[in-house]
Amino acid sequence: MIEIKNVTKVFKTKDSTVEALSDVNITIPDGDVFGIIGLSGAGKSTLVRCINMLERPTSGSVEIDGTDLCTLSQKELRRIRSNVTMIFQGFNLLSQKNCLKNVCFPLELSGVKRAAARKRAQELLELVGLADKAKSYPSQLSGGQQQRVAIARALATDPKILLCDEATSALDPTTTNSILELIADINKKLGITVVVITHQMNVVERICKHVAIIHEGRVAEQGEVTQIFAAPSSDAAKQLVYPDGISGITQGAAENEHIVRVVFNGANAARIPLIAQLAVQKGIYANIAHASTKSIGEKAYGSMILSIGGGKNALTQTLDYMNSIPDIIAQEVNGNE
Amino acid sequence: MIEIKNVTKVFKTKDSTVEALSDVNITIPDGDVFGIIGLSGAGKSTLVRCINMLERPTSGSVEIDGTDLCTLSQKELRRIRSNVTMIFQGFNLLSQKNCLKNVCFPLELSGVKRAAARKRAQELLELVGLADKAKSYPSQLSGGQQQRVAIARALATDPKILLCDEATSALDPTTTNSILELIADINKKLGITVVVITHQMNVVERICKHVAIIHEGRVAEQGEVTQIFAAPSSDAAKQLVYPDGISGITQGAAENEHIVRVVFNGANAARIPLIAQLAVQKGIYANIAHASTKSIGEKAYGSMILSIGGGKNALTQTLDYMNSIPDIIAQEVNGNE
Amino acid sequence: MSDFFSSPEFNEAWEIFKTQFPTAIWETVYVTVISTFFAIVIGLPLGVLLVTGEKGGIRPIPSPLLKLINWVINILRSVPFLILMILVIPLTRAIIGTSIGTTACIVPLTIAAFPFAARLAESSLREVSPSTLEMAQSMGASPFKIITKVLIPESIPSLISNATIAITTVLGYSAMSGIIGGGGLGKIAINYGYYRYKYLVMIIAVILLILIVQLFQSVGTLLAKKTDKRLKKA
Amino acid sequence: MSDFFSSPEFNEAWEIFKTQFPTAIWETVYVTVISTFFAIVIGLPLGVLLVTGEKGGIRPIPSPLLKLINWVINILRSVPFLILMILVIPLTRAIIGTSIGTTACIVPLTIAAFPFAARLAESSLREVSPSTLEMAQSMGASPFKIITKVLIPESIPSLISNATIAITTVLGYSAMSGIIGGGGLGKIAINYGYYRYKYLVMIIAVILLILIVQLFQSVGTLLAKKTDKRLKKA
Amino acid sequence: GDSSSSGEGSSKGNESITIAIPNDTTNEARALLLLQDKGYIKLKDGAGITATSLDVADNPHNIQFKEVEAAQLPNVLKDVDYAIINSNYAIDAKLNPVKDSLAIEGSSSAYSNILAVKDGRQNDDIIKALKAALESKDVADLIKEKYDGSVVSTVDKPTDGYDESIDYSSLSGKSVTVAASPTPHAEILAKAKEILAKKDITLKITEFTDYVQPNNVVESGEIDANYFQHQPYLDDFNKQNNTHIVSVSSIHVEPLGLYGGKQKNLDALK
Ligand SMILES: Nc1ncnc2c1ncn2[C@@H]1O[C@H](COP(=O)(O)OP(=O)(O)OP(=O)(O)O)[C@@H](O)[C@H]1O
Ligand SMILES: Nc1ncnc2c1ncn2[C@@H]1O[C@H](COP(=O)(O)OP(=O)(O)OP(=O)(O)O)[C@@H](O)[C@H]1O
Ligand SMILES: [Mg+2]
Ligand SMILES: [Mg+2]
Repeated sequence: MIEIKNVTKVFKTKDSTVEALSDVNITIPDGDVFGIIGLSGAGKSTLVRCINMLERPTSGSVEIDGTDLCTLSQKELRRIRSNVTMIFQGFNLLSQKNCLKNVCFPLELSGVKRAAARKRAQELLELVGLADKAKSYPSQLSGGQQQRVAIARALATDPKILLCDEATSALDPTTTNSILELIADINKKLGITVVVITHQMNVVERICKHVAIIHEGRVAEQGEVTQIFAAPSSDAAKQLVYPDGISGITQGAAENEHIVRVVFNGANAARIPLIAQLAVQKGIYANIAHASTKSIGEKAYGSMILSIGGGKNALTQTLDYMNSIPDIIAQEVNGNE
Repeated sequence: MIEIKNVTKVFKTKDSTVEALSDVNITIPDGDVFGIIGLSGAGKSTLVRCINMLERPTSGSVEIDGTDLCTLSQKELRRIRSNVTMIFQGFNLLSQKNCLKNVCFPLELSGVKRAAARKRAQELLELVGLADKAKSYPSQLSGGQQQRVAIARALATDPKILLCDEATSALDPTTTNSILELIADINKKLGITVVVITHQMNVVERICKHVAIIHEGRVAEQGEVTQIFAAPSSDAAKQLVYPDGISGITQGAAENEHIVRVVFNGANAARIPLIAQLAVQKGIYANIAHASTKSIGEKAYGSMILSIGGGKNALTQTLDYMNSIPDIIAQEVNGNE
Repeated sequence: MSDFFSSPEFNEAWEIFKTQFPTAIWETVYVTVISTFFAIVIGLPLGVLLVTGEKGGIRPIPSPLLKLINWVINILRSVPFLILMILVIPLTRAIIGTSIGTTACIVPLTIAAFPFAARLAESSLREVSPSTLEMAQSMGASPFKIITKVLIPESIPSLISNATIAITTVLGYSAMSGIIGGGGLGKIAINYGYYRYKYLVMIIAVILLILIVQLFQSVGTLLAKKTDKRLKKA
Repeated sequence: MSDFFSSPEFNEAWEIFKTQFPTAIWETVYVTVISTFFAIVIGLPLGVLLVTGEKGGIRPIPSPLLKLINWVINILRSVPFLILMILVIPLTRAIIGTSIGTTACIVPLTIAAFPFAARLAESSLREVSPSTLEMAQSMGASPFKIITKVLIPESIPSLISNATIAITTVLGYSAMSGIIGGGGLGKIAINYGYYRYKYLVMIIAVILLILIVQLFQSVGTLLAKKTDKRLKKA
Repeated sequence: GDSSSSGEGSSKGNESITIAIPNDTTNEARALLLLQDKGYIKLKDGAGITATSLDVADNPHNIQFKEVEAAQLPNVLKDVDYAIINSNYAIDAKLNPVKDSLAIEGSSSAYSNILAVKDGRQNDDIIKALKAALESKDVADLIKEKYDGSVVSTVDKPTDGYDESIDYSSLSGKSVTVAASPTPHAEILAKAKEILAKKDITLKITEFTDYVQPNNVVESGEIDANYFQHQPYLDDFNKQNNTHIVSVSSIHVEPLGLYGGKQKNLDALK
């Protein structure tokens, strides 16, 4: 369990002080996949860097399994760190080592024999689709390839905690998906705790159980992903979930129109024509104002914003109908949000 | 106009040769916003780096307004380059200069007076939301902030051609949107040509007019964004547009079920409950298998994949109905895609 | 102790200290600083040429010219300083008007130090990331602008710490100035310590040299750190 | 010309060349290489300490200790080589068994060169990006592992080119070895060439020195380039 | 460095004896000549004041010569059987040339250190004034007191410091520059400086730690005179370098002595 308690981090520069984190409290249970989202410069990287003490909090404490990291000696800290790996926003590959050796690096640190390390590294490179680049140096790789080497490296030692700082930012959707599957897989099989910073909301929807929204160094909101994505209450969360703003939709809304957010959280709804049934069975015409959904197998993921005519009555019927299906959450969105 | 003709680029390393580009032909008209997408390692960066000769093609030619860049002297090349700016995948900020000076850099190069350069740089920093970071050094910025400085720098000199290599990869959706708006704005006002490499399909949908899909160093497909996104014909394009694969949807499809892709390209459809009307008016139950749409003002953008029961007849009706609305394109998706 | 302070050794050292050291300190600092200055003025551009001029560099120069520069640097680095000092006498005479004395040392010191400075500069400049240079190239910056606005500014911390190494080395060489009738602390240390076994005088001279080096080094290290903006400072 | 080749100067030079140069070349190379080797063996760890030991470094050491190292380096860098040669005579005697001769030069040369090597190493090591070091730290690497697996490997090209600078400088110093009865090309150039006006001998010795420096430099530059994996090679 | 002798050097049965000798032209030759005088070696015919260890023709004691810088000889004495050391260095190193040396050069004036000028300037008034000052009794006394036998004045009839044949008033305010070795030459000149100062003549002393440049700068006219060498060295220099420097006066001699290092007496050379 990772407990971040009252953490504040202040950067002092010559002519200014930046409070990158103010009084942050977050608890991440073991085996969780925890998302951290927020605007650029919100303090996400700083927060995650506090988890492995790359950044020492100005005040507050960070505890892993009850041990306060701030109080540890360098040696004890190293022991803990060897179980916490990080995928850096800037990759941070060793420029003078080829891909294989980059992936071998943490293995060698943890005392794995050379031959075994190479074997494992080669496997990992295959997993991230770079088997043929084993002998290439970072300068000879594309941006996404470098990122995948960094991912392979972070996974090499089967860490207990994996910190991902924009681990898939340089990857195309297909590769992103395969990497996310890989991470989800490891999370399930080995029960490792994963902390994910990302700007891609679909990454959060896809693999995170919990999410915290950081805004100007503070936690604006945290909780289960489905809940927060279905009903973001803070302005910060709304901004992230609806970057185009929901006001456009609500403003044009007629008197008796209501806006409803429907969240599919792996609902077995992939084969049910919800909107069509709503229209035919209840006579309610739902217009899709915004949608980001996908079906994986029989399950549906993502969310939609519907605008529904027909006043209060239609609204209630819609909400009842939607909420009756398991793993679907439907809620009205306040007009002046 | 940028004409890339039969460009091939081979990287030779000690123990392998990588053909990063093979016989690429692309024409980018003046004032266009041209997207380049493809899997990680496909050759996108290499291609864009050929446009400003950071990478010399092994064979083939790159022409800007009829001038073959490969044949130019260093001096002539410099003259052209001063009108072509690039936002690098790795930002490439000057580590010893603060943000303001980083943005001033290209201005000073093009001979703008110090005071004027500073003024312009400060304006640009404000545009990208970093007015308060003018005096900070790159090492004191978050990843996204660094990227925004790089963007401001690229826009500083009002270039004729702007090359963006994953220019918004490190940005949250809100910031991404404001940057995209900025770029779209400049494109419209000043008529500059923009070439955009991105992994975010919604970026392509949002600002690109044309798109080329690069796959293993070759152009798999190119054309108008709406066309290609509506009906990707190459495997590479399909993979990008439907990263989760469309097979999941089509496989489970019943005998008389058809899969239809609907693309909204700024259609005035934001307030029309299409699916509901289809159900009520035509008795066709469309199930949304995949959706990524948004309404901006009255206009709808994005695409949906619908599965429609009721056999051939229902399919034809659906296509007719959808295609009758301007700026909506609907097409059947082949089952074994 | 009181014995020591009234001993003839002490009196003699004190006498030398009073009469010779003020000039010697001044001569040492002045010769070292000026020679290093000229060495950098000549060596830095050469270092730049070595880096930018090579195949695939920012501004490739003809390979024979590059080879020539390399050879000249190597040749000057190979000639023992003593011999160099003598060989450049005609040049010294032409520039300074005389071949003897403290000021005359500036010429051989500069000639001995600039190839060294060039190599140090080369080593610093090579550390600038190729992608940063690429960025500047992509903006149509001329080689000159790339050098003055990117290559040198980006390697300033490393250049400063290498300049510190250079000035200390020049200081060491300047001790040999006695050969052509020059002065300075090094000469005093050698003349009294080496030739006359007056170790007290030598030790004082050496201590002063140490203080000067310490000063140069502290200023250099401080400047190098101050100018380095790459480091995260919490 | 045929005149020249049968002139007594030429005969004499040829005689010296035949009898003395083979040994002298060998002595020069051997003293230079061994001294540089020891200088690096001592200097590199010190350079590492200077970088890793400072406040905020990978493994901070007590500030007085760091200051002490800095002082020792500065002190040794301040003492003119001529004087250093004499001061270390007791040490030389203890290590080599004698204070005179070619082998005996290794001690003062090493002592003069290791502080120089330390500064050069420091300058190279500082160029390793802090975020790379952070990465290693985040993986729980011990300071020792960071040094051996990251800090040094990542700066290998720069270390090699600085080692080349060091070996050339040592070669220059070794010319003074004649003072304590050492041999080598430098001694021949100075003692036979300069002090006995046999300029032909001096020129031959200097040319051989140039060739040796050229060799060291070429090998160094080549190695530095070969080992540098940061450069994009098309 | 370890120039072993030629000649009988092949007799390996003999324990070799190491002798450190100065490595500069004249002192090396003087050392070898001293050994020849004592009958320990024989030099090749014609090897004179420029002899080096390579010129040893006959070496019955299988002597290994270690050529070391003259000033360093006292320091390396412990490492060799014997060393041949200039008296001025010996005395500075707390060796007494009279008591401690096992053999010493006679105070033969062949190696007397001279005041030298460029040919043609011998009769310049200012040079004459300088010469008179150096040949003064004050200087001779200084040498006697200060160097205690390691440096010996070779001036026959010390003057009062001034030359009656010249008009000192015309020299008033002028200066003369002399290149000198630091010790003892520059120290001796310091006394002359005092003497000349009384006539308002400035003596500028430029110290050189080198044996070639002082002649070069006199030849080039940058400096008026020098005082660091003896006649045989000057003759050789003139011959080798085509220079025209002449002696105007011989001032002092520094005899070379043979000192015991590992050996305490001359038995090893018997
Ligand atoms: N200098 C080089 N030496 C060898 N191979 C190279 C070099 N630069 C690029 N490559 C290879 O060329 C291919 C194309 O690289 P490129 O950077 O163009 O990919 P990309 O499409 O931009 O990928 P990404 O989306 O991951 O940035 C990759 O396989 C890469 O490994
Ligand atoms: N070393 C530093 N010195 C000064 N300010 C800093 C430093 N590091 C970070 N900051 C500031 O702290 C704030 C938070 O930075 P952080 O890197 O945590 O942001 P982030 O949420 O990761 O942003 P992004 O999504 O852009 O990566 C930013 O405003 C940044 O400018
Ligand atoms: Mg960040
Ligand atoms: Mg790329």
